[in-house]
Amino acid sequence: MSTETGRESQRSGALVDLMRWMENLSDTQYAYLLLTPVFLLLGMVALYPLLRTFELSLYALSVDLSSTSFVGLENYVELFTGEKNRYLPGGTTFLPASLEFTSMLNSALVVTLIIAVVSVAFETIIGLGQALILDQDFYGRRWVRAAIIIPWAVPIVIQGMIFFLMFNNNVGFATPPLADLGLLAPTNTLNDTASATFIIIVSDIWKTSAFMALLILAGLQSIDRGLYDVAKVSGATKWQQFKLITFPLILPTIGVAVLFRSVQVMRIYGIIPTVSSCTVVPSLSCMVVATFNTREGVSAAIAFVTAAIIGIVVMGLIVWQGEDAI
Amino acid sequence: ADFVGGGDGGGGDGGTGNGSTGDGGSGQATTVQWGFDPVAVQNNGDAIKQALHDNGLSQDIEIQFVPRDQDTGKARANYNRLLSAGETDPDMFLMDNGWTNIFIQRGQIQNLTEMLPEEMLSTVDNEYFSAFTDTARNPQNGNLYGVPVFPDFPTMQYRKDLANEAGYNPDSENWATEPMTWKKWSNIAADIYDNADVDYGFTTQWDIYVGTACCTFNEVMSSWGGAYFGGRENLFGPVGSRPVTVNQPEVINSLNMMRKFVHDEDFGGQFSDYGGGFTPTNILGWTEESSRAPFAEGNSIFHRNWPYSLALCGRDPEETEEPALGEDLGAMPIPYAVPESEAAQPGTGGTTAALGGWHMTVNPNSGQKEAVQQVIRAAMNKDFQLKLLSIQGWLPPRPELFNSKEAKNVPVVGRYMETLKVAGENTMPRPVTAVWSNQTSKIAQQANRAVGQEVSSEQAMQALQSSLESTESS
Amino acid sequence: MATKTEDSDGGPLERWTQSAIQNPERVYRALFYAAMLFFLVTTMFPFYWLLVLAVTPEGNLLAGSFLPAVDLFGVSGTFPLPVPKGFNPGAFITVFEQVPFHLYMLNSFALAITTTIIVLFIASLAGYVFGRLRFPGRAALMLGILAISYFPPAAFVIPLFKVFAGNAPVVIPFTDIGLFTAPRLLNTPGSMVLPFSSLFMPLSVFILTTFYGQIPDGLEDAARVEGTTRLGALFRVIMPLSAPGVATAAVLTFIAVYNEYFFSSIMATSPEATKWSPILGGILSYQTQYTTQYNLMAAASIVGVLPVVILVIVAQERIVSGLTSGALKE
Amino acid sequence: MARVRLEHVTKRYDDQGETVTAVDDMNLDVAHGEFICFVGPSGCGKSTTMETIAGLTIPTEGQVYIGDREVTNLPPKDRGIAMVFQNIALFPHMDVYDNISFGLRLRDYPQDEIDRRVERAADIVQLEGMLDRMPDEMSGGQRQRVAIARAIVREPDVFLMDEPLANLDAKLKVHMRTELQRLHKELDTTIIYVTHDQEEAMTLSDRIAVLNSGALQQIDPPLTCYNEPSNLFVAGFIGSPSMNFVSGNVTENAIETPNFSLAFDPASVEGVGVGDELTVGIRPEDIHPSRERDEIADPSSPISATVDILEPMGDEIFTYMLLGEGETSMTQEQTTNDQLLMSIDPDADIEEDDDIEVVIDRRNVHLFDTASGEALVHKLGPAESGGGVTGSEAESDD
Amino acid sequence: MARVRLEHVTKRYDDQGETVTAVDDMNLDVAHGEFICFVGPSGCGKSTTMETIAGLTIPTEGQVYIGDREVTNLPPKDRGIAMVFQNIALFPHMDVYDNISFGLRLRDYPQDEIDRRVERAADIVQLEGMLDRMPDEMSGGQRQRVAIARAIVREPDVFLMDEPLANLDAKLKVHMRTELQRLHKELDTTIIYVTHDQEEAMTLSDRIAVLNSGALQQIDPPLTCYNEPSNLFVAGFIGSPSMNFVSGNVTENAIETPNFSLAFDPASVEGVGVGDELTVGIRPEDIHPSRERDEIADPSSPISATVDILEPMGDEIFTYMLLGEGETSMTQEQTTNDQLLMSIDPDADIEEDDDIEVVIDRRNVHLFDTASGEALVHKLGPAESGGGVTGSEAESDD
Ligand SMILES: Nc1ncnc2c1ncn2[C@@H]1O[C@H](COP(=O)(O)OP(=O)(O)OP(=O)(O)O)[C@@H](O)[C@H]1O
Ligand SMILES: Nc1ncnc2c1ncn2[C@@H]1O[C@H](COP(=O)(O)OP(=O)(O)OP(=O)(O)O)[C@@H](O)[C@H]1O
Ligand SMILES: [Mg+2]
Ligand SMILES: [Mg+2]
Repeated sequence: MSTETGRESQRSGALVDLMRWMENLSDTQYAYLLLTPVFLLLGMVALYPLLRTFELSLYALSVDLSSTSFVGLENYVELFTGEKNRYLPGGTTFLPASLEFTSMLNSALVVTLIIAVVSVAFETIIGLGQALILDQDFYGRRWVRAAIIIPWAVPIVIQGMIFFLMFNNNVGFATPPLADLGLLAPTNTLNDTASATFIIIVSDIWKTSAFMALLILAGLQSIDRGLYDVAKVSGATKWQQFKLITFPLILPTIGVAVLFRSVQVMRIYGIIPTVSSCTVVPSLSCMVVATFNTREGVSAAIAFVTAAIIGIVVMGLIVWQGEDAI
Repeated sequence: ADFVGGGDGGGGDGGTGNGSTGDGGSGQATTVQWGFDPVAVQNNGDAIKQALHDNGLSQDIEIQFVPRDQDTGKARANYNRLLSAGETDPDMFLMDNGWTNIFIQRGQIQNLTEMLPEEMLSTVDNEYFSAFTDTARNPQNGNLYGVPVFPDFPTMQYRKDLANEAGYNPDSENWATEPMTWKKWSNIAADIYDNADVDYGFTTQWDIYVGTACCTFNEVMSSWGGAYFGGRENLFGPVGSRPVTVNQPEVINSLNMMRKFVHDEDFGGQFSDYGGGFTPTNILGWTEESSRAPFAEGNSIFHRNWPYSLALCGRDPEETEEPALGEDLGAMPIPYAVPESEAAQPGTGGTTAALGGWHMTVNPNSGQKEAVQQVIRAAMNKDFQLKLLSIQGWLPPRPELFNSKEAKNVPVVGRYMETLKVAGENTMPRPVTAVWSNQTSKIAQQANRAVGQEVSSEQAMQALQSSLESTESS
Repeated sequence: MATKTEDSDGGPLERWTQSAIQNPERVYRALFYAAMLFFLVTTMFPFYWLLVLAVTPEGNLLAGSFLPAVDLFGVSGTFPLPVPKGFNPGAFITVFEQVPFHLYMLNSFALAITTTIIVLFIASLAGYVFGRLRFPGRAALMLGILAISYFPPAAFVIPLFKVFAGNAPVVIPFTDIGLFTAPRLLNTPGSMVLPFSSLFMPLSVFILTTFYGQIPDGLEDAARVEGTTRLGALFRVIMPLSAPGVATAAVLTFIAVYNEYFFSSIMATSPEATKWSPILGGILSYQTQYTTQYNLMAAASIVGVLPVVILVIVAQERIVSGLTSGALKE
Repeated sequence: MARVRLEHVTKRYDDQGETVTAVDDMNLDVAHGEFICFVGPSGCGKSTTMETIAGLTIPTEGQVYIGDREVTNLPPKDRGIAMVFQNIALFPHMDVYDNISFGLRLRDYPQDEIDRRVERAADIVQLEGMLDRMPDEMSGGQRQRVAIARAIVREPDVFLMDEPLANLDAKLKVHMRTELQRLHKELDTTIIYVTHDQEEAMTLSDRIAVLNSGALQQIDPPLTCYNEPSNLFVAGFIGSPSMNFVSGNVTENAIETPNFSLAFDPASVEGVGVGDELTVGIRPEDIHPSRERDEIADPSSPISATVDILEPMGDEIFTYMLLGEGETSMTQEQTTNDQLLMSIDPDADIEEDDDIEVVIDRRNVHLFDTASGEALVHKLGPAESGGGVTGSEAESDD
Repeated sequence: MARVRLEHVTKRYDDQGETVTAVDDMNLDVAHGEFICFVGPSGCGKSTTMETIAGLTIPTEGQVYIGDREVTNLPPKDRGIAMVFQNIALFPHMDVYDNISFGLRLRDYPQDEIDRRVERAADIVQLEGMLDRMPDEMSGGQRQRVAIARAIVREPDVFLMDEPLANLDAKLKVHMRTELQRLHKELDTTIIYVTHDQEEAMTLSDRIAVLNSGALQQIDPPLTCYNEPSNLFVAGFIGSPSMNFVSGNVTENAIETPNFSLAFDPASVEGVGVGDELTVGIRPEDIHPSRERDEIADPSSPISATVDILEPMGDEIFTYMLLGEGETSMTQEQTTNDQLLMSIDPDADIEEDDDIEVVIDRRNVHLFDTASGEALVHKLGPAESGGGVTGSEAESDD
């Protein structure tokens, strides 16, 4: 009897039994055991409401708002046939009415996708650049790091206020120079879909590049520095070290960051009404909120369709990034 | 239900543990919770409570104001959620006339015709601004669901000093109570604008937001004899069977007139005898505050806004750090294009002030309707209404009070009671129905696009016509 | 002489170029500082603008340009940088006078810390499972968790509100069969922390999965032989070694909750600090029906952001560089 | 008590469709208190076997017993083992003290007990004064010593050590070896030890287990493995430099190899007949210059050879010799039929390219069945009739 | 061309206030094409020196030259070196092929050239057929071989190898050794090599550099280091088992140690006077049982001893003997004045506890200044007058 075994048995019996029982589970059983808290929480606070909301999406409100009736998938069907467009703000349509530029910009789906693609692309590049800089050792790094992260800490309403006032036509100073460059409409800027979308994208990039930077930085810091020694001796230039060591090793982190940014940005909402309005920049989430108080069924249907569209985009990303992205 | 002592204990179901239910007999204080304007609560909450007690509310009944969200849309969503979750608190609400109707349609609030005694109901019927009260009725059967607390209607505000400099005499010409035509007004505006060193001749709100649909566009259109749904009688429905009348000459003319003001367009001579070009394109992005700021600074001649703007801009510049005009501020009813008699749509024409304001409504789940009724009774007291005018600047819901000495003695706003009374008598409520919230953004967007010269007024109204028709159909 | 002239002819730029060619490190360094400066300016400028707004007196906010006209030696133009119109640092005090802003901040802090702890704990378990175990259904479950974040938050809110109101029983979806009545959670932290935890969970699960998956098996093996359970190895070895990832997940979650408003504005039935309304509820209360006190909102958000910045600076102490260096002899 | 048994343990890995069998039907019985060394070529499954015993790998088939318990599915922490990992696996976020005391702290030992034990372990591995270093501030050997200290501080029933001394210098290795032996005695533990260092295996172990391709080849005391290897693999693997192998044919009274023959009576060994192909194995130290033949009890007849390469090692010289017309080859890697490697004293005066005569110590000649690799004989009987010049017939000793 | 020079190289680390001097004023000149082995105790600065040469560490002081260039501040990639790292450090996200071809791909070699070289390198390290494995699917030895292949595939001017064979079994080690030698010849490169395996150092290197505490102790051909160690440290470090050290006092005609004396003429060595304290060093293989004294050219007088422990190693037996009344000690770790370790043939018939007589080969007796550790003499002159029983006077050879 070694001292060790002696000590083991002194511990309280039930706990030891529990621990032993846990340790003896197979990988699969163990996995499901550890996942129980997640699924309990998600089941209670996410799955249940989603099912209820889905239930809601199968009902339609009568014209006078006083009663609801079961309509099956009609809300979904009508969303795609365009009949629900009347409940959307302004001239917004769900799908583009035609392939013309203006009707594309009236489509919630198209606008959302444009914002998503442009924002995520720029955020990834900028975030990567910021992370690479923060990964260096230099004097005052912690301050630069804090500075780069600040935008992420600004609440969306304030972010909206900052950019709204920057382009506001009373006091804003940013419109004229950018209008001179042809990037923005010189008047009624914030009610011009293209201009407002541009501004919203810029503000989104400003705020969320930090998200990318933070995540990628963490990825960078988890790389075994010894590998760089090998690479250096093998003759890798800085660029090659980045391309062959750093990049592949942070790729999983970038993958997670891009995935989540895509998901987040496809649900973009808060910044839109503060800078412009959902009528001008119709995002999918805007449509959910716009119909939320009056047409719950439609709102629920749009929410589910939004989720499905995001799901498709995510599947696309995963396939594109390769299987082990998951 | 009591929130003060018991934290969240008990809450909705029964609440026997709290001992605060029942009707406040045996000396036990009853607390009535009232969802209320947050700024008013913050600035004058205690004074308002005191005023209620001074006006006959029993000391056994304690008022607790529950500040709502600042944003009226969020407040509405919040009340919607509370009511559909069967919450018993708050017992009563302050509801925007812009959406009270929706709660009525959904049957979410207490029918006061069934709850209040006849004597109170008839007071409302007889003494209140009827157009305003109508926004708290069920249009189908006329039942009352809310008692007006204060109405809100805009005026055309202006720099009296600049008018005087340009050789006009507002006082003697009776601008304050005598509505003028848009033609006359625009020529005056253009004239003063040419003579004054200001950037803007006229500031108003024409952003893509609910205010354009409910109010600024609605006023201009009505003053041209136009209407969204074929005149006043169709304002509150019936949805689906009323006509949509935006693609009509009078509506298009009203938009063209705005374009004249902004861009100095002539439309083949139709507006050649109007003044124009004195209004900035900025109005396309302006809401109340952004349009008021230049005016308050003295950088604009005319400004369309609500009474709060009178209260702020009319302050003595010596006594406030913020920009103000003091006695230089004048007010007049909103100009018009066609008199009521010539209006194409029934009930329109003449000077028109959009109608805003708030009602008090009752939570049907409330367990203490007796006490609620007492609160309403106290709040309907004229003295209370005058008190609100003086401490909070809220206009009384009774026209008669506009003439009262007390009203006229209220600082700043008191000076403009005459004008406000004219406005109050010529209000145009927004057409609040079940589909109104789907319509506002469509209206605002097209109005904005037309005045922004993105499309012609005809095109804009044609587009609006068809999208409104689709929202009207079931 | 000739060489000398050539030298001076070249000027500093040419000389710098010359030395740069000989010593590319200097070019890297220069590029590096240029890039850093660029990022600093672009990220800090809007924040500077926020500061300008905060100290500008309220009445001046919406009138007149923030770009002052300058008249220098006869050349007139506008100064290209916005500067405050007037100076009123009092806004930073007013924010506390007008509403109990500190209470809103405390609420946000409490909510954010609680949520972060819950999320880190539960997501760590999931991250361990997904990152280090192979089992059937793994990919599907991960996608399932991810799918939660596809939904606009509005999709959760109504049913949750009804449940947390505790007035009516929770029913089985698609039926009217009531199960039980949940305790009333409205206006308590519970009604906010629960949804926050589940909505911000997926991100943390994914981050931690990635980081935990990268810790070499050898270290977990060593810990287990030393006497930890598998869970013990997670919390004693894998988690500390993933410190950069864990800290990042924590910071992201904390900030997200700290600034969250959608759920909290609903679960707090009115925007009062006593009903656990968070910091944004406080900031938004500077808006009134018609007026918006942008200066107070700006000041309040600066005040609100500062703790987060401090947190980040403190947290990065924990983000120690290259922790796995030399972990294994491979 | 801490007897360790493996029964039919097999471990397979799936490597992109292909199956790699790391351990193949291993049966092993280690007595309590025994010191067993695993040796075998790289990749033969030593580490995998250790991991199976430790519980880090669940065998695909078979059972593991420690003491009286079956532990096949028991978690590592409940097996009463401590392990030194081949890849060292220090916790990079802990300093040396924390690394060493990790297991003790987990078990809530009192602080002074922990301090005492850590100090002692640090002392044994000569790391005093480095207790507050972080792993990445240490040299390779220092890290390895921390790993050893982390294991010994625990005083478990069974030690598993996977090449624990690989990064240490000769001197320290000798020191550590002694300390391990002392620990083994003191703690009365079972030790299973992987090493590729023959000297280590020889000096430390009670028995050596020779593995190849996941299968156990021989498990015997060190000298038995050295002197009586059970097959060609073990014979070639144990001993450095390696045994010389020459293929030969059995004739009536001798084994004929291409370049020499050894007197042999086929009848003396069961299963060997005239005409069989055998492999003759002779260790380098069993070949001697002819002038030493008197000192050898049973020398073979002299064989002439040419010295190809001399490799002085300090205390001995490896002499590569070519037989017949063999090609020059500068390696000792794979002796062919034409090459012999002889190990001689450093003061023998032999030069490269010398033509010399050597004799073989017949008492240490091994014969293997070429086809199966099985060992047939570890010692030739006294030569009755010599092929070529016959040496004096000595009596067989032992 | 690829001469490597270190001039006054010093490297210090700051470890929480304390300064660790890893390399201390190192001067080294490695000729083009030379094969140098660094040996020394764990933590003595071998790896750090290698890193300085590779450019991974910038020395605190001093200069590094490769070829004719000063490279002290040059990045590693411009130094024309390849390195095998002690910690192996394979890229975890690349398979074996990609790991090995890494350096070639960086230099844009044509694909078929890369394939050819990778194949060849994989062949050398015996990893054919594993090219598509990932590092975490391989055994310790296999990983190390990948690391070696990654370096040799590059064919650089200078190879730096930090314990490249530490995890390989004896057989593979021998194979790798031969391959390295072949490469060294073929590529005509300079190789700097760290090992703790004496056999490796002996067989591979042109010169051995012995380091201790960051300072160079001796740099000489292997046999010189073995036979003529420049100081006590080198003498004790080189050779396994280690040299016996016995302290002694110089008398008029002998060195008196506590248990025996050796005839010695103090006048024959400069700087040694009667009464001086010296340390006598004798390697285990230079002690012989008395019966072999005839074979020794210049034996000492016999010394009686008791056999304490026999440690059979297969090809030799380590015999621990006690002199005088020495205490039993079962280690060879630190021989005291009362202990001697002798290495004998495995067939010598000596048993534990036997009382025996041994003689010392005077030609290989080393004397060191006890105080400074400096070597004085590596061979005693012919004994003119014996202390005790004197052996026959032989002439000194060479
Ligand atoms: N980053 C560091 N900080 C502090 N001390 C260090 C650091 N790196 C190495 N050292 C110390 O420097 C000394 C030399 O280390 P080095 O790695 O060169 O030894 P080595 O000769 O290679 O040893 P080994 O044979 O054990 O690998 C050691 O004592 C080590 O502890
Ligand atoms: N995860 C894995 N996937 C596929 N094959 C594996 C894996 N792990 C080990 N192997 C293979 O199993 C065999 C046995 O490996 P093991 O580590 O037990 O060897 P070893 O005897 O310890 O060798 P070494 O002396 O080189 O450390 C090797 O051929 C190895 O390539
Ligand atoms: Mg191994
Ligand atoms: Mg080293």
